[in-house]
Amino acid sequence: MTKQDSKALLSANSLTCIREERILFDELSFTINSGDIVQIEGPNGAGKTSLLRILAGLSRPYAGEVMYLDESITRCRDEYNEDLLYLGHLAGVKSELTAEENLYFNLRVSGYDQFDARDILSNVNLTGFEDALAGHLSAGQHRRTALARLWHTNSRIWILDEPFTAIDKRGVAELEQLFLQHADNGGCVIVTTHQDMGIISEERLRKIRLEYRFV
Amino acid sequence: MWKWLHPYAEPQRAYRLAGKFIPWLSILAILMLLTGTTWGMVFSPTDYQQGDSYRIIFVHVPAASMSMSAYIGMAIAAFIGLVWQIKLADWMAASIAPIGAVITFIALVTGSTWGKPMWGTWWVWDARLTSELVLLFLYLGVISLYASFEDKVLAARAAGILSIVGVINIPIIKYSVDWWNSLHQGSIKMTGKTAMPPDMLVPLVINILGFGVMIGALSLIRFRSEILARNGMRPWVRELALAEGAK
Amino acid sequence: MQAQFQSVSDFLNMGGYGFYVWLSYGVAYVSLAILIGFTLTRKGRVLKEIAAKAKREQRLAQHRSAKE
Amino acid sequence: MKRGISFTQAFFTLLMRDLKIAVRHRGDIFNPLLFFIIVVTLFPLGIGSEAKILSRIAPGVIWVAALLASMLSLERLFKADFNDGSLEQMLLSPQPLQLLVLAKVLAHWLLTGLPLIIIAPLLAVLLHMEESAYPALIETLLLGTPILSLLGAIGVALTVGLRKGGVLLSLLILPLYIPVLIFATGAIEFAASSQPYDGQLAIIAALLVGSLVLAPFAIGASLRVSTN
Repeated sequence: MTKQDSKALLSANSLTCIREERILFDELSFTINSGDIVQIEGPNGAGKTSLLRILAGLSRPYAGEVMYLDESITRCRDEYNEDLLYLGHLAGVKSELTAEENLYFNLRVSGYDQFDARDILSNVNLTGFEDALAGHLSAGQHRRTALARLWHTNSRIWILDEPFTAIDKRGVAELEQLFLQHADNGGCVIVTTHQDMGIISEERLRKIRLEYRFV
Repeated sequence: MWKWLHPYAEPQRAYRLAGKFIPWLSILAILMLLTGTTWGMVFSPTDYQQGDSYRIIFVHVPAASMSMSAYIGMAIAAFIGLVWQIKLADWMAASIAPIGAVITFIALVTGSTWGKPMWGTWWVWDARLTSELVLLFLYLGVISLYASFEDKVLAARAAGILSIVGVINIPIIKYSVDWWNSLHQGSIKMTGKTAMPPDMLVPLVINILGFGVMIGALSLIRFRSEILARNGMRPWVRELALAEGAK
Repeated sequence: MQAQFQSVSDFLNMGGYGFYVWLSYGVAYVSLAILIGFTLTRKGRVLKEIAAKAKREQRLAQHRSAKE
Repeated sequence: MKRGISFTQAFFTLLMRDLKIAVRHRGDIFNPLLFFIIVVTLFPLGIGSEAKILSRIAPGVIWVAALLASMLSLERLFKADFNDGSLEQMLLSPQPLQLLVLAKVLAHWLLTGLPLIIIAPLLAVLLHMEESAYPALIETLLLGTPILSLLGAIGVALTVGLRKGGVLLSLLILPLYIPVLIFATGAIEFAASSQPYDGQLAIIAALLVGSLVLAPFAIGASLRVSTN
């Protein structure tokens, strides 16, 4: 699949990240085009999560900047947020609310106003659990409640930190399928994961490797 | 790979520049404080109302007036650091905070030891003393917030927000305490403030300026240490540290 | 300009207010001295810490390259 | 897949979510209220039951207790959201952050400030407060407790990422509460001696407007630091 005409959705410009006087990465530059599926690799403590959070605009890099359509994300935060779907380690799911309510509120906060929450939840095999309090769901179901948002979004940039945690094989395959579909429709996916992906082929997957640094 | 070092040559330059100023400022501060204090303590005439107890003024008023100025200076530095993301300004703000807190503490203690012979009590809920106490709390809040964050880049931003919130609040707090004080007190007023003979005024002014210069010198010294602490991963700091360790 | 006090003991007495005057000057200058002390020694402490950290990292890197 | 949510809808979405959670988690409403009542009842026990003294200190006692109760309840304002990741999602929402923050603070005030105001007259009875001071008590609490929530939220936003934020929080925000405390108790004292207290009320109202406008920016900026 050639993507000559794709424009840079997201680019990192000489990102430097320093945490507690330790350099996690410096001068990191790359561009991500629509159609890309990018996996950030590296050992624990190499700064994978930090990089994702910087890309999402949650953390500020020590130096450098993240550009969305050639504009710094600090200057077009609202537009960028509308085109971004970030799911971190923490699912953003409230245990006092039911699966359906969680999805409802999460989508509403993201700006969507017309949707069928039950229908969306059926995509992640939560049919029958819509009214269960999220606190009573299993870890996998909890995670899937958060991931359900991926089935109802028009954001092009997906940044997912360990999305497959606690998800079974079938669920992983479905997610991979969704990533491919999303990329083919002009989106991009940036993930970290320790699991191997089975469906997305090696040539389709772009890898960015971070090393653990000492100085 | 070392390309990213280039924009950070700045801290090193600031470190050197601060180092050039420190000796001059220190000498100036010592000279001014010696002159002002000796003049005030030995040569200034005795106050006809307060006797010699008024001589506390030569340390109290400089500390009190500088405590507020130092806070405003810190807030300005914090603002520059927050808005334009200039890390040197963040470090400057962090350097001023402990100095300001000590100066405020001095203003409080000297105010209260002056109050005892004049008003007959160590502490009165006088508008000035109360505002000064609140100022001390604000300083302590900024310092402990800065200390609470492991990551000092974040710490500086958090403390910066707090000091700016504080600077908006200081006039409101001052006004409210003034109002409250006029409601509850009234009998106790500082006297003899109107016309000060030059023999009292000049050493006082010298001491006020001396305190200012001293705060400047101390801030720069702390600023230099702060630059080193925040740039521990840079080669030039490493060299300095290893050279120091070899001694 | 002339000295306001006849003798040293007169000066120390401060017209009867000696206790308060010297107490406030004492507290002020002692706390300033503590501040100055900490400020002057801070650079040394910071550098010592950085040197310790640098050495630790050197050992770690050596350990790593020895393993490889 | 239209995104047609207006600012008001976004505001009420978040407000409703927080209210819903609080209803299912009732302790969060009652604990600060109980704390408020207990602190106020301790004063007569500590000072003595003489009506004259009690009525003299009543405004101060009620207001200081309200201050402490507000601070106690504020600690949890962003904590749960921080721990489960909802806060990140809020920061990444395309809606203006200040608006969402305001919704959260309003929800918090409805849950903890309002019950306080309802119960305060009963406590004033226990403290033999002057009858003429009751309207002033209610009015100052109505205008003043939202300021406490707004200013307190700045401190909470700054400390939410810290493990031991509790004691620090009081050091950060209690100094900022002083003007509200002074003018509110001043108004009640004026009312108790049948003097006009419009001036103090106007000042509290001005403080409320000021903090409504400025505090959301400080809270938003602080949250961005804390979630970094």
